[in-house]
Formats: sequence, C-alpha cells, structure tokens
Amino acid sequence: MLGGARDWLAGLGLGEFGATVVLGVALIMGFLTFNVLFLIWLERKVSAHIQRRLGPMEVGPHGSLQTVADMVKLLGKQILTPVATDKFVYILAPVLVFVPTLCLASLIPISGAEAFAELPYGLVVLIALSGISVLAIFMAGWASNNKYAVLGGMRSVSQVIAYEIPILLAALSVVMIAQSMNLREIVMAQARGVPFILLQPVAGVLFFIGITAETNRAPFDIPEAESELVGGFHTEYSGMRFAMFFFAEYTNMLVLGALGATLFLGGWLGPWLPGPVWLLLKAYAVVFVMIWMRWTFPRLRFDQLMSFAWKLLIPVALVNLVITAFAVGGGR
Amino acid sequence: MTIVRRVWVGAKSLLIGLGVTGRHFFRKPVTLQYPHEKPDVSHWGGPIELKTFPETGTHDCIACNACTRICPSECIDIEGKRPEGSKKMRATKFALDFSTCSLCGLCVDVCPTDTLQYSQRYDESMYTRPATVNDLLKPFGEDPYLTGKLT
Amino acid sequence: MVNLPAVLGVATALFGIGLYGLLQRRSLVAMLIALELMLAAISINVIALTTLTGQDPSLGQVVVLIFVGVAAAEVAIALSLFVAIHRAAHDIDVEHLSELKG
Amino acid sequence: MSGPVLAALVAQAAPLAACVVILFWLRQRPGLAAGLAILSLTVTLGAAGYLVAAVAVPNTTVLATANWLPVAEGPGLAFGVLLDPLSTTMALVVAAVTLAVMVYSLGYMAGDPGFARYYGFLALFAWAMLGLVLASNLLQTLVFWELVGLASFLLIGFWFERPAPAAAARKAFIMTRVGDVGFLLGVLLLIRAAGNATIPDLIAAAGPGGSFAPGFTELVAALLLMGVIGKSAQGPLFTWLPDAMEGPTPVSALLHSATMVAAGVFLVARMHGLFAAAPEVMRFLLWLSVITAIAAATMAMVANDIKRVLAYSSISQLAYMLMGLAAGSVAAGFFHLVTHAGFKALLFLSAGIFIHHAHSNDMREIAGHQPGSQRAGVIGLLAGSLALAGVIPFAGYFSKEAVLAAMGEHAGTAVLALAYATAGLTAYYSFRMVFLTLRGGSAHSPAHDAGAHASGHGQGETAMAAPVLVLAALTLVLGWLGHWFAVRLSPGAEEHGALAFGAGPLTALSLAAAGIALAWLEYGRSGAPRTGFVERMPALRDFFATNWYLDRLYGATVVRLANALSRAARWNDQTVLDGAGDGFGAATVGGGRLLARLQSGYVQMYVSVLVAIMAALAAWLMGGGRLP
Amino acid sequence: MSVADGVFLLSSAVALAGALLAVGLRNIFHNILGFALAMLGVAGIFASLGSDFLAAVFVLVYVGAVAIAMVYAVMLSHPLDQPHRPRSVPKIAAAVLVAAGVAGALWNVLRQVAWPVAVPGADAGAAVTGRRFLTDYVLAFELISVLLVVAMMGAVMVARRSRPGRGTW
Repeated sequence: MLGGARDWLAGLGLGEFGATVVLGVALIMGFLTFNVLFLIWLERKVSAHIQRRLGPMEVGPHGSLQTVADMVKLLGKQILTPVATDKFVYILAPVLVFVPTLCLASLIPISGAEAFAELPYGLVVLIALSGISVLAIFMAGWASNNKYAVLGGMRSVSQVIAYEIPILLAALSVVMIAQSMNLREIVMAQARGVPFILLQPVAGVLFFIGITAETNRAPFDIPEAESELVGGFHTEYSGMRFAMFFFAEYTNMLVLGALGATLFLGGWLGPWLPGPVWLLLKAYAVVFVMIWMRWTFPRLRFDQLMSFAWKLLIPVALVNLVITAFAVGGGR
Repeated sequence: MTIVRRVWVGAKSLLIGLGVTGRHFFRKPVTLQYPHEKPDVSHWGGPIELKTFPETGTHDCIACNACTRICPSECIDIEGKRPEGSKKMRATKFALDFSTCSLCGLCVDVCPTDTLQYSQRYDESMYTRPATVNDLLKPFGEDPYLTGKLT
Repeated sequence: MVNLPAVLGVATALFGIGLYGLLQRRSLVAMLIALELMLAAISINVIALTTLTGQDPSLGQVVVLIFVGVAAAEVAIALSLFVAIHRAAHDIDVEHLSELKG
Repeated sequence: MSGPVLAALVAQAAPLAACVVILFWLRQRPGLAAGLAILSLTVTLGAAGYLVAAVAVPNTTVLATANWLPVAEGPGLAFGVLLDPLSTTMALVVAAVTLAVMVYSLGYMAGDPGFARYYGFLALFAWAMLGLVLASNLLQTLVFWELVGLASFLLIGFWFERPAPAAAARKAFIMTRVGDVGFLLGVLLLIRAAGNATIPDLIAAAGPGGSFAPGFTELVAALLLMGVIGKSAQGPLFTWLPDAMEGPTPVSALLHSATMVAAGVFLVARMHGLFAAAPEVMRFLLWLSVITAIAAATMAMVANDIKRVLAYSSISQLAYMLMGLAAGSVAAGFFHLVTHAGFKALLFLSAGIFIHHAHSNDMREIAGHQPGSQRAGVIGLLAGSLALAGVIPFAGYFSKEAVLAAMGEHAGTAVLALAYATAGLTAYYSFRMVFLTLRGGSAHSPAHDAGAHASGHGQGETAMAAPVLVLAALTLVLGWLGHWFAVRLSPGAEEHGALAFGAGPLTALSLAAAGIALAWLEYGRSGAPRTGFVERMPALRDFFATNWYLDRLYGATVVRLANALSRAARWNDQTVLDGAGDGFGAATVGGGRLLARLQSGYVQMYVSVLVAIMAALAAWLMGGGRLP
Repeated sequence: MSVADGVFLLSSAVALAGALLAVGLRNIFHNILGFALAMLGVAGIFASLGSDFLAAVFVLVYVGAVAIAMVYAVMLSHPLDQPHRPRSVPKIAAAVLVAAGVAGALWNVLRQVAWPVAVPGADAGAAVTGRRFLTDYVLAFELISVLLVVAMMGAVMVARRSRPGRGTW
C-alpha cells in the first residue's frame, strides 16, 4: 500500500526521492499528531484511574475525542505576542522545539526492513539531535523576556545537560554489547540473544530515569514547576504556539520511549504481531510507566535533582560502563 | 556504605509508591456518571415534603402551625381553612422557603399528624429568588376535604 | 559539486568570517564564537584534504576528533575565565579590559 | 599466568583495594577499616609466604611483564613483576612488619579521630612498598619509590594539625626528594642507554661483557646512589629521619625498620650487579656508610628521647647494611636488613608501649612511670636491645657478624676498625637506653598513672603486646637463617664460613660486652651517676646532640652562599648593569614612548597586526621570497 | 546533481549564513544561535564528505554542549539590559581589511597547490577511527582525556566564587 502511494506521488512529478520524503514526512506527521492526541488522552485517563476517577468520558466513547476538542479550542485561541519579546526568536522557538523531535522519530527502525531514515550511527545522531531541542527550550525562555521563563529555561538546560550524560553512558553500554551504533543492528543483536534489559538492568533503569528527566516529566518537571515558576519556559506562550510545546513534549515521550524499547526491550521483535505494532506496544508501555510515575511521585527540589544526576546516576553509569567493558572484553 | 543503603531504601520506597498507585489503577473508580446514573440517596434526608397517606390518598396537614412555630429559620408559611362541617383545619398553602431552610428537621419531629417527611430530591435548581419559595401543596391539586369529597 | 576547491573555498570563507569576528567584536564570548568558527573551518579543511585526495579518511577523523576535544577544553576554560573576569571587572568588553597597556 | 605471578599480583592488589575502599567509603567506620586493612595484609602475607616458598630454589627468577609504553625503536618499557629470592623475601618482611604494626596500632591508635584514615594510609604504604619490591622495571621502581615517599609523608605528618609533625613530614619529603633527583636522572640515562629499564637487562648491560661503558656505569651508579642516600638516610642527608619521629610510634616502627628507609638498601641489593660494576662508587659507599654508622651511633649516645635513640640507631644500622652491600656481599647486607627489620620494629613497638603508657618520649620521664609494669614492653625492649647490641643468640649478632666478616674479606683495616668501634658504641647506647628507661628512679609518684590510664588502655594492650611478643620470639629465630640467605642470595657461596667463630666475632662480642658493661656502670647499677661520659663533655655532647652540626651547617652554608651570591648580584646590578642600563635606558625611553602607543592594551589590535604580518609573510614566501 | 551535492550546497549556505549571523548580529544571544546554526551547517558539510560519525559528533558537541555552555556564560556575565555602544567604523574597516586579506592569501595558497584528486572512498567508520585512536594515536587520545579532565577542574576552580577568609581550596 505504501509502495502504491509512493508510486502515485512519484507520478505527480516529485521523483523517487522526493516522493519518499513527502510520504515519510506525511506519515510521520500524521502518526505523531494522532499519537499526541492519544497520549494526552492516555495521560488523563491513567491519572484519573490512579486517583480512582474516570477522567474524560463525554466527548466520544470514553472521552477519546476530548483532546481533539481541546486542540480545536487551542487553535481557535488568540495568539498573543508579548510586547518586549525578542520577536524572531520567540516565534522560532516552538517550531525549533518540535522539528528535532520529528527528525528523531524518523530514525527509529520500525521493523526488520523499514525505517524512515537509516544511518550507520543512528544512536549518536539521535542523541545529538535531541540536544538541539534544549537550545530551543532555552530560546523560548529567553525570548519571552520574563524572569520565570528565563529561570525555567535555565533549569531545563542544566537538567537536560546533566541527564544526557547517564543516557549516553547507558546507551554506550548497550552499544558495547551490540558492537554497533546502528539501531537496527542493536535490535538484531537482541534477536540473536535476549533483550538487553536482562543483560543491562542497571543501564536500563538509568536510561529510563534519564529520558524521564529529558522529557521534563514529573518527578523531574522542574523547568515547568507551576507552583514556583508559573509555567516555566512557556509562561508567555498561548494558543497554537503553546500547543506546539505540548506537542513536542508528548512526541518526545513517545520517541524516547521507542528508543528505550529499541535499545533495551528488543525493538520491533515479537511473536505473531507485525513489527511496528510490537515497537509501538513497547514504546507505549514505557510511556505508560512514565505517566504512572508522574502521578505517584512528588517533584524533586532543584538541588536534589542536580545532585541526583551528578552524584549518583553518573558514577553508577560509569561503573556500569566499566564493568560492561570488562565483561565484553573478557568474553572475547 | 551509607550511600548504598540510602539508594536501596530510596529505590524500595519508590517501588512501594508505584505499587500503591498501581493498585489504585486497577480498582473500580468511585466516580458516578451523574446525569447518566443517579446516586442512591435512600439514606439521605432532603428538604421536607408532605406525605401522602394511602388510605386517604392525600396529605394530612391540619394547618396547626406547630412547624411554623418551631422552625428556627422561620421558613414555613401556612394558611388554612376549616372545611364545612369539620372540626379540623386543612392547609390551603404550605410555603417553604428553600433559601433559608437549614434542613434541621424540627418540623418533622413536631408534626402532630406525622404528615411531614424528608424528601429524596437532591437536584433541585432554580433561577430566580421567588422560585426558592415553593408551595408544598402544589402536587396535591384540589383538596378532597375542602371540596367535600372526603370528610 | 562536492569537489576539493568548493569545499576549500567554503572553509576559507568561514575562516575569514571568523577572523573578522575575532577582530571586530568587543565581547569576549563573541570573540570565542568567532574563534570556534575558525577552528571549524580548519576541521573542514582537514576532512576535505583527507577524504578528497585519496588519503585514509580515518586519519582526518582522528585529527578532527582531537580538535574537538581541544576545543571543548578551550571553551570550558575560556568561559569560566570570562565569568571570573566579569566578577572582577564587571565587564567583559575587551576594549575596556586594557589595563596592562604599556 | 603462573602461580607465583598471580600471587604477586594478589599481594599487591589486596592492600591497594583496602586503601581505596577505606579512604573512599570507610572514613567513618574505624572498626571496619582496621579489620579490612588487617585482612588485606593477611592475604598479602599469605601470598608473600607462598612466593618465598615457590621461588625458594637459588637462582630462580620469574619475570612476567606486560607492555606499557611501546617505543618506536628498541623494546620499549614493560612493567611487571620480578620474583627472585631477594624480592620475595623482602615482600614477606614488608608484609609481616606491616601486619604487626597494623595489629599493634589497634591498641596504640585506638580512639584517634583519624583512625580509619590511618589504616588507609598504612594500606597505601604497604601497596607502594610491595610495588617497589616486586617491580621488574627501574622506572616502575621509581614510581613506587615516590609513592612510598608520598605514603611516608602522609604517615609522618599524620597529626598534621600540629606544627611539628607537619614540618617533619615536609622535611622528610623534601630531603628524600633531593636524592631522588639523582635517582630520576640515573633512570633516565639508563633508559636512554639501554632502551628499556627491565632490571635484569640493565644488570646484564652493566656487568662484564655488557654494553655500558665503564665510565657510564659509574656515573649511573653514583646517580642512583644519591636516591639511596636520601631514602636510606645516609651521609649528609639523614637529618630528616630523627625529625620523622614526630609521626605516630607504630609509623616509626613501620617506616624506619623494614620498609621505607630499607628501600634504599633494597635498591642497592636489587641493582647490586650494576653497583658491583662500579668499584669506585662502591668504595665511596663503603666509606660513607662507615662514617654515617659511627656518626649516628655517637648521636644516639646523647639523645634522651627514646624514639630519637632508635632513629639514630636505625641510621647506624642502615649504614651497616650498606657496608655489607658495599663490601660485595648481598647476602650479608640483606640478611642484616631482615634481622634489623625484626628487632627494630620490636624496639619501636615496645618503646611505643612505654610512650603510650607514660605519655612522654623522654626516657627519664618514662622511667618515672613504672615501666616495669609493662611486661611485654620490657621483654621486647630487652630482646630488641640485645639483638641490636649483637649479643650472641639474638638475630642481630649473626647478621652483624656476616657483615663484618664480609668486610673483613674485602675492606681495609681502617674501615674495619671503625665498623668494630661502631659495634661497641651500639652496645653502649642501646643499653644506655635500656637502663635509662627501665632503671630510673621514681621521679614521679607511681600513683599518677595507675589511676589515670588504667581505664583507657585495657583491651588495647593485648593488641599491642601480641605483635611485640611475636617479634621478640622472632629475634631469637631469625638469626639462624643466615645460611639460607647465603645460599639463595650469593650463590658464589664464599660466605658459608661467615657464621663460624673466629677472631672477628670474638672481638665484636667482647666490644659489645664492654659497651654493655660501660652502660651498666654509668646508668644501670644502683647509685649510678646516670650521666654518660660523653655527657660530661659539653662540647662533644652538643656536637653529637645537634646531628654533628649538620642542620646548622646546612643553614650556614646554604644561607651564606645565597647571601654571597645575592651580594655579588647586587654589585653587578648596581654598577655594571645599571651603569650600562641607565645610558641605554635613556636612549630607549624616547623610542619606547613612541612604541608604547602600539601597546594599546587592545587585544584585537595585537591580533590584527599579528595576523596581518603572518599573512604578508606567507604571501611573500609563497611568492618565491626567501628568508635572509 | 546527486543528493550529496545538494546536501553540500545546502549545508554550505547554512554554515556561511550562520557564521555571518554569529559575528554580524549585535545581540550576543543571537550570535550564539547563529553559531549553532553554523555548526549544523559544518556538520552537514562533513556528512556530504562522507564523515557521518563526525557530523553527529559535531552536532553533539557544538550544538548540544558548547553553545549551551556559551549561553550559561552569557547569562552569568553579560549585562543584557544595557544599550549597545555605537560601532566604531575604523575598527570594522580594519577588521574587514585584515580578514579579507588573510582569507584571500589563504585562498591564493590553497588554489595554487596541486592537490591529488581522488574519488572519495567509503567512510572509514567509527570502528576504524576508534581502533586508530587506541593504537597509533593512543598517546594523543590519553592526552586529550587528561586535558579534558584538567580543563574541567580548572574551569571549576577559576569560576567558583572564593569565599572570604578561605584559601582557594
């Protein structure tokens, strides 16, 4: 079906390459839009059930169209631009938050044969690109010309920098075992053996904590700690621009969840069901745990957050890496 | 070594926390879908209403004003009329002001004919101030005593 | 299009822009940015001259990775120095930081 | 990996692991720290025992190396372990003494706020020392040599919050560093000449038929000797050692009996092949050590601090070891090192018991605190002193005889006479110490300590007594191992007769007896004057008591020299340079004023000028220009 | 025009535009954003030259770390609320002159050299590079790691606020 669509597009004068690009972007955008709607709904439902409520029930069956309604509301809202902003940066920031996430989504192999973009060093590129959105978040905070926003931005930057290191180190220990930085080969290595979560439980936990912080989710949601910072870096944003941040956050959750599934849970591998379905199931399982955590734990204080990363996670990750290196090296 | 213990205890407590919320996740929600399902309020005492006795098919308010006197909020206003050829009065108006009634139930206790009782209505709503004053006799229509159908 | 003169030309232009920034900007941070641009231009040259002239491409990668390491160290030290200078002089404008003139 | 190599690695790894764990995680858990350190040293001791047994056959050498720094030309530097009877025996001695000191410190250091840190440092020290002993490569030796220096710095300055230990630690560190410069130079020269630094290769290269020129060997040997002199507190560089007594007493026992100061002696023994190829250096070493021995003995005769007496005796005894080595007998020198390790550790530890008891280092004050009540201390002090004095069944006798016999064969009469005189003096000062300590009057009332200290000590004293008693027993045993050493260390076997009685041993014994008798007369008998013959001659006493004026000499010479140099420099400055400078300056000022406008302080201007000139130069060069 | 050519053209344009923004704009924060853009462009050039791994590393290091560190330094040291001082025309002229002269000279040199021309081979890959780092260039590798550690500690030491009454430690 996809092939047919591509041929049709190519016939419109786009050429093979152009058709692939257009089709890929359209597919990813479409799916991600659906995903955000679904995730917001899921978050509301899960939080409701954890608190023994029902959550949205009215719009659509079990409230499934509630977020669509919310989206329509946000679209209809007036887009405000505060007076003293750095206008260009202010407008650019929400877009720039979203675009890297989109690129990330295209890098994850969705089945044994397909990925939208396949690179030999997919993992490095993925982590490199995720660094860009940090800059974008800071741009948002800075351009708003609002002290809460700047504080939120700064916090976000320090937090993401601190937690990127354990993510990287945890991923590296997986790379050591898989002997490749290509995401597909990492999954193939798991197909030959067991999912890496069994070989690298510590790295798995570190990675999970890291992506929770990377997506600014509770208990690490310091950058938007509403009780102290109003809304953090997106305080001054409204309407569709605000929705972009929301969009990016939930997309990021899914993408990093999928990355976690790829690195630790065996990616698309699984019996009976087709690969992409398995990948999605695993990614959503990761996301579910993140949501579950959000509605369980209170927010950390900022200094606790930083010392947790620098004094606990990074040393543990380093030790884990060294042990892995010896184990891998000793096995050869 | 304390650091190891702290990490262990911390991790354990986090897992316990997740366990608590996880258990709640699978329990039945306590929410009621209100407009679609109505709660059971049989144990609940709402604003008062006049009882209908099966043997007469109507209430038995004799406009004795016992309730008017005892009411701490002075929210009951009764008018009565003696039917022809009867010793007992019959109420012609039993106005209850919901906006001041405190549901204390003294009127129910004091009623000599036991014709006052708690209703089970809970979703009353009104849009004007005069609407808060309701005549409890309204559902009964014509009084059979006054029209002479009963004596 | 990806031929040696083109790549070298881009790198030279980048180097020139960086040099201009280094000479013209007053802020120390801006000067550091300009310096990093020049370093990036050199990295491009190294890669171009190892891949497009039939050398071993991994040699260029090794050299550039060493550049990256040195640049990272340099940035860390330079930025901390700027912060310290700002604390001492309440200014990081190089035209004001000219107390050692002869 | 063969068994011995594995054992050697285990022996080194255990204390290192203990050190890291203690210093990083167990700082607040003194009990656990001490237990861990002692456990690690027990492991090491076992491994070392196995090593001695495994490498017991004479002439066995196990050399296991791993490539370390590959060098483009030549074999490069490899590091690893070199196991032969010398190094394994030394490792055993180090492990045993360290273990004894650790057990002893359970009592001695009990309650000290830095208890865990102390054990961490001890483990560090043990690791460094074992690394030095087992090193296969001279550069590796140097690395561990410096680590030993670091560990001893930390241990001597353990009570760093007090000024005296801190200063003593600095002094020890800096003075040994002076010698280490020579050592480093020697190692570098060797590496340059030989292309690697593996010890057997170096010895082969230096020995007969080797590739080194004779002059080069002498130069290197002299440079290495500088390190030895510093570390083993010989010649002019020994004044740090008495000061180093500011450290805790068990530390003194560890550092100055078997390990740190013996490192120098060990190095000479290890590199004996190289030293033997430089006879001039050996002759110098012989004279130097004899003079050091007698000088230190005289200093010990007037010291009142019990630990200083022991410190001087350490210097003197180290000189004995070096004498033996310089006379050409590895077995004799090393045998003396081993016996000395035993009895000097014993002496320090028993002295520690008295110090712990009396809270004073002064022998006269200790005498006032009922020293007789410290049974273990008395036994240890007596046994150790007898061994130090060289009385017959004790260990010191045999090893000293071996040294003297070796010297009798290879050294001149004058040296031999001095060595014998030193033996007599040794007996005198050691028993002066015994009598001063044990047979003092009662300057203080005995009630003082009975109440004050009985409560605190109790359990600790068992921990302190046990190692002392074990070591005391060892002094009786070690002496009979001379043959064992001779067979394994000097396969030439000419020393087999050294243990027989002859004129030499009789002379030494009678000198020792005379020394003891003199000490008895002056200090021991009831009604003794309790002042020695030296102490009645104030000039001589001061001379001895101030390290032969050496510290003062350093002050005088170095300071004088510096002053003279600076005076000369000032004259030069004021007349020659300033005269020229003034004229030149006047001319320059005008030009400088003009040029100073260039130096605007604007960095960017500097950069522009720099870059512009560089570009112009490059363009000119590319255009075919030539530099003048 | 192949895909690599397209990537190269686009990346070069991005890199040069970013560089111009980085040195030309007056707001220091905009400069940093321009710098990040330029580095993305440089990474793109690397990718078009076949050095994918290096491209990823450049993005990771320069955009993800260096630019962020610069943001930090700016927040800690720049008084952003003060008005810009007027530019000095002679200085700009001198800078343009020198920069153009140097770039021209360099270009002249690079143009004259007869470089051997070869078809770009396949990317060496991170594995080969890594192996070279741990064999031929191990000393450089170790030195870099030591340098980074020292730089990190030095940065902390230089930037930390020394408390009154205490030494530097």
